[in-house]
Parts: sequence; C-alpha cells; structure tokens
Amino acid sequence: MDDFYRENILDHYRHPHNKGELAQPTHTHQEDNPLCGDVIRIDLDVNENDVIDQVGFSGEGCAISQASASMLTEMLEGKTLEEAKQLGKEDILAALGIELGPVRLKCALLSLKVLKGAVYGLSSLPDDEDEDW
Amino acid sequence: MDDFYRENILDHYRHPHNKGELAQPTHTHQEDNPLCGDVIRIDLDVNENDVIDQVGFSGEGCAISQASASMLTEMLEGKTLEEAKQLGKEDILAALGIELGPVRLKCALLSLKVLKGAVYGLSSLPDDEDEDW
Amino acid sequence: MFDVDVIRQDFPILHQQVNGKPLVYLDSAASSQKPLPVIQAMDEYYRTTHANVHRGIYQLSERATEAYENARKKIARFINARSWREVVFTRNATESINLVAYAWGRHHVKAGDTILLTEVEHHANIVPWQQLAAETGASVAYLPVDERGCCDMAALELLLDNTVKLVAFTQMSNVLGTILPAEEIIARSHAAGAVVLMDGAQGVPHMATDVQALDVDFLAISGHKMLGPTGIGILYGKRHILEEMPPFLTGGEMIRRVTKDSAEWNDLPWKFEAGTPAIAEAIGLGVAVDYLNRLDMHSVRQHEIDLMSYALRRLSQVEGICLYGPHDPTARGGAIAFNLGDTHAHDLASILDHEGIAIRAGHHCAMPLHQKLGVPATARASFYVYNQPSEVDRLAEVLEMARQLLEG
Amino acid sequence: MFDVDVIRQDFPILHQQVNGKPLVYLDSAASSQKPLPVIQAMDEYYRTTHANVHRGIYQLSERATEAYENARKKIARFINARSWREVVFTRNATESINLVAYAWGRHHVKAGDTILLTEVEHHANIVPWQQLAAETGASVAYLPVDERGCCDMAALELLLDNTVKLVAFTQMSNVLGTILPAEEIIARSHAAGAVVLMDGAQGVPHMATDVQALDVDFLAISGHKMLGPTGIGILYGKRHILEEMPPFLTGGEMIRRVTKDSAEWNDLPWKFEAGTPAIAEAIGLGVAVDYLNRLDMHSVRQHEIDLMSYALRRLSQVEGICLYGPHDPTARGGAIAFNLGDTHAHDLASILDHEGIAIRAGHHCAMPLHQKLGVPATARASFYVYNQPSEVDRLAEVLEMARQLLEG
Ligand SMILES: Cc1ncc(COP(=O)(O)O)c(C=O)c1O
Ligand SMILES: Cc1ncc(COP(=O)(O)O)c(C=O)c1O
Repeated sequence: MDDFYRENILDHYRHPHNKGELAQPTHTHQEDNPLCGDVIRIDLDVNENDVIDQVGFSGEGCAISQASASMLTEMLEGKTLEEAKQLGKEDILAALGIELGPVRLKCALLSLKVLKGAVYGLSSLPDDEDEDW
Repeated sequence: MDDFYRENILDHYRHPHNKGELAQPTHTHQEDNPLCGDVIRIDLDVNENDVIDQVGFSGEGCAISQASASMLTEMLEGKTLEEAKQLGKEDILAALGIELGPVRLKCALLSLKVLKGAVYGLSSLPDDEDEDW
Repeated sequence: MFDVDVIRQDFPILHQQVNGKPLVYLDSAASSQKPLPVIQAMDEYYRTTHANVHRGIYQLSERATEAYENARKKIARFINARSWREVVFTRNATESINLVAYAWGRHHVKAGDTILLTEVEHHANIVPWQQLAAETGASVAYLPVDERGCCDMAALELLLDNTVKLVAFTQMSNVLGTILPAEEIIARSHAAGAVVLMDGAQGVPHMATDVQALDVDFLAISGHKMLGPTGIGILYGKRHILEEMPPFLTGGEMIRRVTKDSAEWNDLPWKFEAGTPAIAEAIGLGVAVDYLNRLDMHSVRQHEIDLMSYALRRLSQVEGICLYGPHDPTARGGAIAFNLGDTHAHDLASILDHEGIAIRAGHHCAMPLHQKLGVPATARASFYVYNQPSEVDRLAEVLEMARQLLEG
Repeated sequence: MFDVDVIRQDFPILHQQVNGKPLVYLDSAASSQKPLPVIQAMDEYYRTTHANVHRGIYQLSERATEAYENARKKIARFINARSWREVVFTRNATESINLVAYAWGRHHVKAGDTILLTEVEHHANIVPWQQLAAETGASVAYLPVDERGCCDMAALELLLDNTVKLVAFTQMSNVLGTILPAEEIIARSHAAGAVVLMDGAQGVPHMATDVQALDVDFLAISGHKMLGPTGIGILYGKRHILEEMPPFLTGGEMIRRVTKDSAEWNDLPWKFEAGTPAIAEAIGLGVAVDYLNRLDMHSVRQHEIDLMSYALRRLSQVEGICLYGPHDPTARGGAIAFNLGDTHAHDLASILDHEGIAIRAGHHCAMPLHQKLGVPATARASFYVYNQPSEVDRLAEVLEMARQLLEG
C-alpha cells in the first residue's frame, strides 16, 4: 500500500507548490474533467524574453490531479514558452512514478492539457495525439 | 426420405380434392402467408340447415399448404357450420401425419385460418389461441 | 438454502487475485458477474445450436428459435407479464428507454406537454427525455428528492398537472440505493392521466418485480446487471400500448410484407425487433433468470438487506466517512455511496483497487443528483448474491488505511 | 494454407448428425457459424475479465475496456478505416442503417429529396428509408437491376439528379449473390453530390473491403455473418460526417456532462454508443476478425469462387433446376438461389432438412426483388470458409431425389 501513492505524490498533494492565482497573468487557462469534477486553472507570467517568470495553479480535485499540477508548475519555473510546449505526457508520468489506468490518466494529465491551452491559446491547440492505434 | 412426405400428402398435393372456385358461395375467404407466398381461398355453399353442401378451395403454394387444404375440404363435406367451427390444429396435423417445425406449421394451418375467416366472418373471429405459455 | 459460499463457486471470476490480494468485487450496480450456467449455456449454444431464428426450415434454426423464444417466456414470467408478447429484446435498459422515447414519445408528446422525472435518475432516464422535449417543444420537470433520495410526495401531487404525459422514474437509485415508492408513483400518475415508465435497471435484479401488481406501462431492464450477458436488455410494455405504437428500428424480422412503396408490420413483440437479434444473449439471460428463480428473489432481497445492515454499521465506524442514502436497510437496495473526508472518490478507488477491491467512483451517470448532493463525485460499493460480510470488512479496513495515508 | 479440413476442426457445431445424417450447413448468408477461438474468447472474458467499461478505476474494468477498445481497433484495421473513431458498435447491420436513417437522415433529408436504392436490397436497406421518406416528404427510388442482379448503370446516370441526397446499396445481393460495382456507384453518386451508404452485411464477411479505397461514407456490417457472435454490428462512418451528426440513442456513456436542462456529447465513437455496450460480443468479433485475417480474405474469396464454380456446374445438372444470379463465379459471392420446377422452395427446404441439409427458403427479406423475379420464394444455399465440394454434391443428390418425390 505504502508503495502505491508514493511519498512525493502525497507531499505535493498535501503541500502543493505554486498554488494560487496570479494577479495579472499574461497567460491563463482553465479546464475541468466532468467525469470526476476535477478543475485546474493555470496562470503564467511570461516576460519579454518569453521566459516564464511566475506560475500559479488553482482548482480542486483528486490527489493525482492536484499533485501532478503541483509537479508541473515546478517544471515550468524558469522555462521559456517554447520549452513549456515541449513538456509531454511522459514528463508528468515520470514525475508521478506510478502506474495509472486510463481514467486516472485523465486526472494526471488534466494540468498538462490546461497548460497547453494556456501557452497555445485554444484556437491553435495542436491535435490531441492520443490517437495511437 | 420416403417416410417423410408420406404418400397421402403427395397424393393430395398431386391430386387435390375440391380444387376450384364455387360460382355463388354463401361463405368465402382468402388469406396469404407473405413469408412464402402461399395463397388459399375457400368457398362454401351452406344450405338453409346450416349444412355445408359444397366446398372448393383455390390458390397456390407449397405441398404442405395445398395438401392440407385439400384434406380440410374433405373433412368439411356434409358438416354443419357449427361442426366446421370445431375443427382445429390437431385435426389438420393428424391428417398430415408428419412433424412440422414452426415455419411449416404456418403452411399447414393456413387453410384452417382461411376456413375460420369464412365461417366466422373477420369481425367476429375468435382470438388466436396460439398464445400458449 | 441461500448459501453464499456455494453461490460463489458458480462465479469463476471471483476466484482471482488482484495485485496479490483476493478480488473483492463491489461493483455489481455497474455490471454483475455471470454464473457458470449462464456462461456455459451460451458456449453450448454456439457449439451445438446456432442459426438465424424465425425463418429457417431446418432443425438448427428451429432449435435456436425455440431457445430464443423460450428465454422470452422465462423473462415474461419473471416480471409476471400477462403475455410473452409484452417482452421486447433490446441491447440494454438505455435502448429500452430510447425505444419508448422515439416510438411512443414522438407520437404522444407535444409542445406544452411535460415529462416528469425525478432528481435521482440515471442519465439513461434523463437524456432521451431532454431530447424528446427539445424536438417536440415539451418540457422536462423533476420531482424533488431529499438528500437520501426520498421523493417529495406532496410535490408529486402538485407537479402532476394535466400537462404531464409521461412519468419516468427509477425503481431504485443507482447511487443512493433508495427504493422509490413505485406503486404510489404509478397510481398517482395514472390518476393524473399520465403514462408511466419505470427504469428497472437497478430494481429488477435485486427485488421481485410484478408488472401487473405495479400496473406499470413500461419497464426497462438491463440483462448484464442481473447475472446475464452483455448486449441484451428488455423493454416490457403493456400490450395495448405496444400494439398502437409505430415501430422503432425497421428492417428484416419486424415486417410481414414489403413492397417498393410500403411495409406492413409483424406481430408483437417482433415488430420491435429489427434484424438478427442477440440470440445467444437472450438465451443466456433466460438462464440467468432461472438461476435467480432458483435462489428465489425474496432470498436475494433478504441477503442484500442483511449485507446492507452490516455494511451500514461497519462502514459508519470509519472515521470521517459520509454515507449517503437511507439509514434503514429495508428502504434501500444493495448500493451504497460514500465519501471520506475531503478525499476525492477517485483516490479512494485507486487505493482500494491496489488492495484488490473493485468499487466505482465518479458521478455514476447521475450528474444532476450529484449537483443536488453538492459533490462532484462519490465512491460507491454495491452488492449482489455473491457478496459476503467479510468483503465489507475488507472495504472498511482499507478505507481506514486510505484515510491515514491521504490525510497524512 | 487454406485447408477446409483443418478449418472445420475449429467449428464444433458442424460435427453433428441431423436425422441420422451428417449436418450440411448451407445457410451462412443468414448467419455464419463460430470458430472455437471466438467462442472461447467470450467464455474466457466472462470467467476472468468482465466488468463495465470506460469509467471503472479498477483492474477488471481497465482490462475489459482495453479488450473492448482493442476489438474496435482490429475492426477498423480490417476495413482500413482512417481511425478507430470511425467505428461504432451497434447490434447488427440493421441497427447501423437505422442509426444513419435517424441521426443523419432526419437532419439532411427534406421534402422533395430522393433516396436512391437498388432493386436487390434487403429489407434492412429499404424499410428505414421508406420510413424516413414518409416522415420527411422525401421519396424513395430504385435503381433497376436485371434478373441476374446486375445494375443498369445507364439508369444510374439518369436517376442521379440533384434531388438525390443519399444512395444506399448492398455490396452483395443476399439472394442472387451478385457483387455490385461498388466503386463505380460510389464515385458516380459522389459526383452527383449524394452521400453513400453501403450495406456490407453480405460483402464484408466474404471479400476484402477497404473503406478508404472505396471512399464510401457509411458502411453497415453484421458481426454474426462474419464468424462473430450475435448481438454485435458495426457502423463505419467518415469522421467528419459522424462529427457533425447529432447522437441517436442517448443516455450514459455517450455524454460528457449532463445538467437538468442539457447535455454535452462525448467524443467519437462513444457519442453513438449509449448505455453499457455489448462488451463480450465486441471482443468476440475482434477475435473473428483475427481468424479471418489469419485465413486471409483473399484466400477466403478464392475459396468461395472455387466452391461456387463447382456449385454452378454441379447444380445445373439437376433436372428442372433454375439457378438465379450471375453465371460467372467471380461476379458473385457465395450465395446461390434456385428453384426446382414448380416445387415450392419450402418443400425443398423441408426435404433437404430431413436429409441433414440446412438451406434457407422464402423471400430472404428481399420481397421487392422476388416480385421482380416473379416468384414468391426461392431456395438459397450459401457457403463460407468451412464448406466443401462434397456438400455441394450432397445438396445436388438430395435435390434430385426431391424432384422425383414431389413430381411423382
Ligand atoms: C444484404 C443484407 N443486409 C442486411 C442484413 C441484415 O443483417 P442483420 O439481420 O444482421 O441486421 C442482411 C442479413 O440478412 C443482409 O443479407
Ligand atoms: C438506474 C439505471 N438506469 C439505467 C442504467 C443503464 O443501463 P445500461 O447501461 O445497461 O443501459 C443504469 C446502469 O448503470 C442504471 O443504474
């Protein structure tokens, strides 16, 4: 049991990093997962060099969605927008370090989806590549 | 094989009894079975004593429907209308003397259905008692 | 007679380990497991009997037809229908409800009419009516329930005005477990001139259901929730109502005659069964009904009342737990929703799964009810004939561990 | 590679006696038999894996979901769909066609429009369009065929005026065996601005079918005719068309979100799969597709051409026989209709059954075609991967006996 929700997940869940809204974000986006009611919003403050100065997430939901949002915001600190776009599924899963079924995967990846919405803007969002055969 | 379509069925099929239409029947009725295209018409001449003086059947279809129609008309000769109403499924099946599956049963019983239509008139037809549980 | 140890021997799926722990299956409200006689009957059917039904003039087809129609008769008797002609095979309860919404609804519901539902309904008994309302200009109203799922019967009286054409309600809540007062709802709805559909997806598998005693007009059932296979459901409808309804799906089997310009419908119930039916599945469901009859539906119900009494007691000892639904085990079926402190139900489900315990977490296809309860999700454990008190104990123990783990 | 003796070992049902004679099953056009891998996969599923799909956060449900969705992918590849999202599970080909008639038809077909069919269609591809026409004020027209089922392509050009919104035709006649010129019909229909539905119930089980090469908009398939179980069918639809269609059946599974007043649909293909799907059946159909792939669809086709060549030759020796459909075995699939003198097809079927031979007799759900042929009924023998020349011989022999018996 103890090896399942690993300490780092529980740490991030109990003490989330970068939790909170930014006053005047340059980029912001929010989505929810109606299946479980998880809601995540991410605010970014991107400076003139396209570097993420500040990041904040808010919302509520399960330990997995909250912990992965917290982990994701940590990864974003100091990255350029271009680098943020490169972040993918694998990065989140590596950070979580546990195996997840398809339903929980959606919890884990919600914050990534929100991030993409924030950095691309909804209209230019690249296609979900979740279509592997 | 020879024991299946018994001689009496084949006889009635090849040489049907009472085949033909009556000129001025007192009772007449026709039905078809769309599943196979069998059509049977039965004409009756019933006298003032309610006795069937003459009977004729016409139509076309499979050996079973034609033979059973021929057998049925034989049974009708000289019967009263009341007696004709008493004729049932068992009488036809006994006359045919072979086992039939549900589809062929419909062929076998078409002429009986037509007879009921003729003697009762469509509006006062008793309910199909084919509803056994 | 009702011996869970013996019953469990008939369910091979239960005897497996998940993550090295024995499987505890507590999700029968989503779908039940299948006993060997059901599995074997279908296997046997394909090995010895399969052919298309109804039109074949050869023995395989005649045997297949007889088995298929015989299954219909078993089900008709199980719900005490007047005639097997009142039993239509569908894919699931959802299709049964849609059949009524399309074939009955499109012809009887008009602009200004009301379709009355309750606040505990499953999406299957909400969305088809929303669609019907959107197409016809009718409106959908909801009978309020309290937080335990009990209907406000005074409100029912008020809501049942003369615009109400149809009342559609669930026999048993799939979330709260609440058993609705079916007889009273049906009688009052009829008195107000409404037709009544009962969603029996949860009720029929768990309690004896008599359509004649209830006098219900339509009843929707899922086979897979009552020990039967997937891919088969039932729509019961009163004969005179089914008779005057136009067909829903059209094609082969449901016609008597077709020309280039027109078609003439077959007799009931085939008028509503277009195309090759789910033959093996109907046969499997017939055997499931045999199995339930052998257990006896009153014993099934008593077993679940006993198990629920125990569960209510044992689970309420878990610190921080919030149990939904009626306190009285005789007022509810074998499903119980809960939350644990601020922990999300998804986390509970993951942790329970890690310990081999299968429950469901989420909105259970009842989002409006969860909006009412004010929570986005609940965890739900649900029982059936093969569940036993020791499984409730396992659930409670792991919930206690989960609390400690997550609350830290 | 393609060894019928070996294949027959996989079909336990074939190894039985009927009336003391070995069963000769010649009714695969009505429904095919199932090989052991298909039967066993479903049995295994219920014994080890069953749970409701898509929402479950536990291993049984995750395994069931994976198996179910994996079956979809196999089928998508089998017909060369661009994406598994274009593959919707239904009950049978009939439901697939009805889905299009309701969800696409009700929104695209208007008064004055034409739905163009052919004269060889099965009722499943006639009646739903008659109903749509009756509701919308559109009309149904029929592309004429000759007595061998070959389409009058000049007439097609004339019929394809700008009122034609939909062309629906069968890939292969279930009576005459005729293979229709699908590519040409589709291309010309598209050129005329019509959407095209192909009824693949008979074609897909018997010949390699590539939806991208054909460029067909909708394809309807029955699982039970292609070695799969009952209770499962397929609707293929081009993604952009499915995307813009409203849903058909509504309820759980097919929604993303529901409030008391409204609902939001799920992604493709689940938008069209309301309620608990036919899970075991989808898995069984996936295994049937594996089996066909292993045999190789080109070999399946060649086998049937060989068998049909032999059948055409052998059966034409029966005195008084009238064989329907194309003379060229490469122009037809493995179904052959016939009549014997004035003998009714029902009598033939009864006599054949008495000798253990299962054929079909009647109008084969194609009454308009029979009206065209001028006969109320035909007898039909149909072949599949497990049939062999010796069975054709048996058929011919018993037909000769029947002739003598009935003609006396
Ligand atoms: C050409 C054709 N279309 C449609 C169907 C209907 O198939 P199903 O009964 O599986 O829906 C059939 C089956 O007989 C057929 O032969
Ligand atoms: C109350 C209720 N109604 C309807 C349904 C739908 O059943 P199915 O998915 O078998 O159509 C369910 C199943 O979850 C249910 O619990």
